[in-house]
Amino acid sequence: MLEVRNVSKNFGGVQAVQSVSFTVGDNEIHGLIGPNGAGKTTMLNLISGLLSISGGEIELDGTPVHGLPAEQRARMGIARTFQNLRLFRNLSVRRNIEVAEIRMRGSKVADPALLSDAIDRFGLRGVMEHTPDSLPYGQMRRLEIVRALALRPKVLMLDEPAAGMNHAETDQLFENLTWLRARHPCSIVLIEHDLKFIMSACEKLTVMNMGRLLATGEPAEISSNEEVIKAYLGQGTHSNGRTKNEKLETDA
Amino acid sequence: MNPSQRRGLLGSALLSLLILLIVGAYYLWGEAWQARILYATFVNLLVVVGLQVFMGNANLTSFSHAAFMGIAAYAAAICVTPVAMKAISLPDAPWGLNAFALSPWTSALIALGITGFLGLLTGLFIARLTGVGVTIVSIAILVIVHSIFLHRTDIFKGNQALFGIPKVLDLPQITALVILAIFGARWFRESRFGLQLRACADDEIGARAMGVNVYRTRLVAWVLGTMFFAVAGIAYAFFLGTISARPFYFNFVFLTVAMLILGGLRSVSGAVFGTLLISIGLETIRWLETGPEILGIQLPQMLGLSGLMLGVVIVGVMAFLPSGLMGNREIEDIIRPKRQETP
Amino acid sequence: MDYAIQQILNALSFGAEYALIALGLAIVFSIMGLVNFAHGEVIAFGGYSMVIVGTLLTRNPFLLMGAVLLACVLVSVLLERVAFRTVRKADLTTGLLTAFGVSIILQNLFLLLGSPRPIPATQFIFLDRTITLGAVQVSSLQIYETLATAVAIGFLLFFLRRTTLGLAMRAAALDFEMVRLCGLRANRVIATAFAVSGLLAGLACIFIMARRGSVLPHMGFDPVLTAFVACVIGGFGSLPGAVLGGFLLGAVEVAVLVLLPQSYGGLAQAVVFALVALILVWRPDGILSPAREKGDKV
Amino acid sequence: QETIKVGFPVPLTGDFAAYNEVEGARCMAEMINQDGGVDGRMFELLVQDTGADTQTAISLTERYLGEDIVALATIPFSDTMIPVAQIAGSQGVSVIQAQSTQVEMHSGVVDNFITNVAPDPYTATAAANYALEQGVQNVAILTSDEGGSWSAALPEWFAEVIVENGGTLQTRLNYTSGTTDWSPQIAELRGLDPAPDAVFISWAMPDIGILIRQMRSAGLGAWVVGSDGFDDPSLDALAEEDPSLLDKVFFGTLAPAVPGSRIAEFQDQCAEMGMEVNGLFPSLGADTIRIIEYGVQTAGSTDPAAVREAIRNAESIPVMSVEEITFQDTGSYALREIPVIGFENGERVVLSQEIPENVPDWQ
Amino acid sequence: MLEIQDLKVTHGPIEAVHGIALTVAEGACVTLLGPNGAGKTSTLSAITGTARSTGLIRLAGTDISRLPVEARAKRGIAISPEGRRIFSNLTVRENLVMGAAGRRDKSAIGSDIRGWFEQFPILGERRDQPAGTLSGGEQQMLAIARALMSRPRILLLDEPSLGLAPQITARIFDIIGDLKRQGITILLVEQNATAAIELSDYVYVLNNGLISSEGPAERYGDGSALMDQITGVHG
Ligand SMILES: Nc1ncnc2c1ncn2[C@@H]1O[C@H](COP(=O)(O)OP(=O)(O)OP(=O)(O)O)[C@@H](O)[C@H]1O
Ligand SMILES: Nc1ncnc2c1ncn2[C@@H]1O[C@H](COP(=O)(O)OP(=O)(O)OP(=O)(O)O)[C@@H](O)[C@H]1O
Ligand SMILES: [Mg+2]
Ligand SMILES: [Mg+2]
Repeated sequence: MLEVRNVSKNFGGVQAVQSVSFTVGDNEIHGLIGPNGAGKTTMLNLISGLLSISGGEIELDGTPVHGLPAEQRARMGIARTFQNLRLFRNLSVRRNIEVAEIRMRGSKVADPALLSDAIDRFGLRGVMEHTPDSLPYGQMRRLEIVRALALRPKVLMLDEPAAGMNHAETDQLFENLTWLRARHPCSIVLIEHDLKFIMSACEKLTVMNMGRLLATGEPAEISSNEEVIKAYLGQGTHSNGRTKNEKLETDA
Repeated sequence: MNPSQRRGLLGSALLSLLILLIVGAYYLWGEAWQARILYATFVNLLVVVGLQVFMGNANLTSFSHAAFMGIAAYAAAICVTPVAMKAISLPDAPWGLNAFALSPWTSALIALGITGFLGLLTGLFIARLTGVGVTIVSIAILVIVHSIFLHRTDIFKGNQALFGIPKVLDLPQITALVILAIFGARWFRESRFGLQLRACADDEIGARAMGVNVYRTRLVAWVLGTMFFAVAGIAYAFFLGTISARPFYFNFVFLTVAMLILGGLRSVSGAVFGTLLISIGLETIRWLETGPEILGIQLPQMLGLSGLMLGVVIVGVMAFLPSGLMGNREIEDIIRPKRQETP
Repeated sequence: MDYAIQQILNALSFGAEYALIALGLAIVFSIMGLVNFAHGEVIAFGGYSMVIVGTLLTRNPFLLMGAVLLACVLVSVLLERVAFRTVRKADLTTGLLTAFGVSIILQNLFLLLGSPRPIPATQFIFLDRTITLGAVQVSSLQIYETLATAVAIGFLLFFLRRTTLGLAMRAAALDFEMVRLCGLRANRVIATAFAVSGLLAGLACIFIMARRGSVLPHMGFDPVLTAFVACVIGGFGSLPGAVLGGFLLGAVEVAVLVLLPQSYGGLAQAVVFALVALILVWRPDGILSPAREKGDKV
Repeated sequence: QETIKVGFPVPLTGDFAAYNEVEGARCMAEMINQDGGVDGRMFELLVQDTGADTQTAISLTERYLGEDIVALATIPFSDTMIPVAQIAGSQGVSVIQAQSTQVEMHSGVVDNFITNVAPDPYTATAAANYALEQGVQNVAILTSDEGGSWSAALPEWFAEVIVENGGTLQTRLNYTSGTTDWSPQIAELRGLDPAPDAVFISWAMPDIGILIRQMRSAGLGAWVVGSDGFDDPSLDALAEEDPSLLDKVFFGTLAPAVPGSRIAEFQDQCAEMGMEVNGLFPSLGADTIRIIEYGVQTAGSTDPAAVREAIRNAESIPVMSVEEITFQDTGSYALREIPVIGFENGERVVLSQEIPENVPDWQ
Repeated sequence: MLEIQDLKVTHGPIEAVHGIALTVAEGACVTLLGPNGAGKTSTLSAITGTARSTGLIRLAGTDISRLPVEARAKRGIAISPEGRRIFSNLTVRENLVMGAAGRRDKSAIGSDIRGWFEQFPILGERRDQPAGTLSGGEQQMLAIARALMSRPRILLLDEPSLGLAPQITARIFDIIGDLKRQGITILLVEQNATAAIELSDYVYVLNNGLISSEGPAERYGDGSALMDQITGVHG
């Protein structure tokens, strides 16, 4: 269980995150949504330890982690992917995954077959000896997820995993996540702008806006929350039908 | 042992075979004076392979190896030189440095220990830095150590000779050391530290998020690298019998770095090939420079060609083969390419 | 007291020279992330052109100065064209090593075509006259040099912050192709940067020649090494940083020379470099910029 | 007919190429060969560039040893000369160096070493003696660790002689190579009370040119005294600017290379033969050839040991740079007259020439 | 306006586009759809000149396929590229100025920048911050604004809605509509087929480097029929 309490972060004058609290339950898929620049990625950076918090607390299963360096948090089971891909360019796909797995070598790896299954499931088997640069974008994104999985995470945080994917691919990602949860139970924090995906995948949502917590709750509550609609979902006042569509999908 | 480590062993064995072939060729056909050239090449090889450990895996440029080599060479030399000799070569040495002499083994161990300790000490700083910072601090180390060699003439004799070091090592021993070094560097490259370090080199933040302790990984590589330089320094002193501060400075740094990048700094095989190629190339050019007669044609004297060629090699390689001859590949990747698993 | 003022003035003048060279390094670094070790050889090239022009064409010092500046600009642009353009996209290490290679090539060319001995070229020495102000003596050269540095930094800051070409230079450092996509001849942008850096090298060359009155193949190496250090202390790529670093180093160097007991004089350089190393460990991005938290941002 | 082979594994390139003794050696060998050689034996020089690298010098040495050389010469730095001499010694071959003044070559570490010149303390003493004659009392010395004992100890020997004769050593100042701005040191010198009569520095161009100029323009009129490092044609360039800059400059050196001297004459002859020999250091290579010529002639063979024996036992050996030298008392270095050279209207003149008797104890 | 024939695009040894023909009429909005790795980005790169290509590329009647990148930009091609590629060390404002670097009418640049700050107020707030510290979506807005700062004749948009919140996505599509009305020719690459088709006049579907289908936008309805075509999921 991951608990974020009153966490703040400012960069010089910019208040990127202001006293945000939410809890990600065991085995829960928790969506983190909000307009651009709301502070979602920053929140992920704070949890994973790439940024230090300006105030507040972060606990993993009751242990405070906000003082620990990023690598130690990763070893404790906080894994993530990146909005701008951060793969190891000169290492093959196999070794990209190995870097994360190495940490686990000393301890007895629970479920040694997990990775092999994930590699098959995420369609990486055929490109194990390739370097990431030569892969299509979608495959790189999948590699990021499998790599994070090699840490056997307790909390897996995905930053816009479906960006740049078409519907079919997004659907497949959804299936893969479902498979993943069955295969390796863990909490998942999911940042996405694809509302259909978010609404169908997540059990709980936290909405941020301008660094503040706007709402947190079940998808159904959230999608009818006036403030959220105003700040994020939009009210369908735009000239093309796009937003109406989106609404529709949201309700579905 | 995982598959890459198995391939690492294979690759090291192939490289060692190459080294043994060269040494064998010398014993069969070589002339006595070529043993010197071979020995010097192998000393350089030790250094370049050591450079690969840090520079290659971390993709950071460091220039301090000549300093560590010098430290080890002096430490070993001061320990091993007989007291009678030191009375002449180091008459003013403080702390009773000229009043004792140790066996070559003990001296080498002490030299390794001192260099390793200084490696650790500097590593604590270096490992915190990235990019040009590492280069600058490494240059600082080089300059500081050189200044001390020059300044404490009572211990190091500065630019004058510290002589009388017994000749302990010869071609067979250094061949063994080189082979050991190749296995060592290759083992490191394929070890968890090597892999993590290469990951850091590609993306430090990504690596941290994957649980890699960047600081510790760099530190391990740095200290390990200094041990290679230390061995090279000891081998240098134990063969030449005379050392001074002069060879442990920028010229040597340029030469060895050129060797590394010609071969390709990401690969141990590259380090080996680069060293061999540049050594052979320099010998050839040195011969050409003096204006020899080839097929009845008298060539003109072209002094300075070797220095020029060194520069041209560096620039040319960087421009046309930015990752060197070998790039990311090791020798076994060429001889036995990896089989692509079918999906 | 006079003695102290005298030494402070000396420190300023040391600093001005480093700052001038450091600016030349910083501008190339800020534009294409290249640590241009060959900058020193550009300076030396200026010196050799001065010898050639001075013996063949004219001994008029002002025409000669023009020739030196022109030579430095040309060779700097030429180096970009033949050596650095190919490694433009490469990482820091590659660029740094290429520059080293270029520096070695040029030094050896000077050796081969020139001489390992100093070749006299004394036309600029008239710049170096001692001016006595009370009990304090200043060299006119020190004044010129400090002024030149001040003007150069002012001009460069204006140029980089306020002109499109300047902006484009900084942008090209980050994404060369994108600059072209914006409709700018990026090659020309970078060539301009090298020209500016060459101009700065030419200026430094004039001052160095005024002081030493002779050229040597490796005359540029030491000053550039020091300037390089200055750049890093100030935060590589930052122009004000380069200037600040230069002056700081000048001060440290004179202070060490003056304050260290003479029996430790041989360690002066060691002390300077040790200080540098400590500064870097304290502020890895230079004294002007406290370490910035980036998170996953670039 | 057998030839007299001499090996030269020397730096022809790099920072130390200015020592190039091969120039003088080639020219002298050519002269002797044209005169029919040494009893019909011709000189043959084996030359290859080392780029000042010790390892290379050593491997070339081994190579030349395989070609029956009589003697060899290499860069005048002990870190190269000692191992080269040790290896050459194992085959009985001598190292005969034209320019080496470093003292530790004479500490007994090798016994097959001969140098054509006298060690550093001699130059220091000759310079000090002349300074004393000029009434110099208070001296300051500038030292650096970078040139070994030449730049660190030589000034001390100079001061020792001065102090022994009632003078004072006012201060020691430090510098590093490549100094282009001597202002901090000059500020220190200006702070001395009384102002120094002479400043000694054992260093080379271009740095000393700058020092002299800056001292003068700062109003420091003290003598600037130096050693063989001053013996470089590029120092004369200062005279082009202003001959008076060199008025109070002198230095002790290895051999007199002034207009009208034997060396200048030799250089002219070489130029006529189309062989350029520039400066003192390259010219001294000719002495090496003359020494070997003498040895071969006297020994009547090219056996290296016999040749060395002959050289060491000679009462007087005629060489190019001076009329005669001898190794009889010293074994490894030449006792020869040390010239002190100064300037008159920018022209080099020999101020004194003697074999100094009051050399400080250096062994 | 833009006419492409027999275009082949290569990345080193890999050929990503195997010979396609494509036309964008003056003032039209044309959408290029296709699964990941189909070659959409490669096609755009060939048009801007940043990828190696063979074949004919004609802009307003003249063949530009031999021209260097910057010359094409000067002729009125602007792109909001894949991966955004904002100048991370330059401030937001400076990024916009760079967008207008090729423009001759320097006077209007200031007001254009102000215009964009009104369109995207968050950018206005961050105007003096290094663009690299912007959030993903903010960077995307900046990339689009920068492309438009050059006042292009033809605008290439590579997945402009990537990483944008629904509201902003809607705004972007609004803007595209506006631009079209202003007469700017647009070539759009999008994953969001529905929205793209609604905006555009003509649609090309790219699959494995070849055009598998094309036609007027109306023919594709709301794009759901296309979904079956665009399935090329790797793995
Ligand atoms: N290192 C930094 N320095 C300064 N400001 C920053 C930094 N990182 C983020 N910010 C600012 O903080 C705000 C939040 O950024 P963040 O990346 O968390 O947004 P986000 O919610 O992930 O948005 P998006 O959905 O667009 O990715 C942004 O406005 C950004 O400009
Ligand atoms: N720089 C490159 N080097 C090697 N291959 C490349 C490169 N860029 C693209 N490719 C390959 O070319 C093919 C087409 O890529 P392209 O980027 O054009 O696809 P796309 O349609 O834009 O896909 P996406 O929807 O993921 O952006 C892919 O198979 C990709 O792997
Ligand atoms: Mg984000
Ligand atoms: Mg694409």
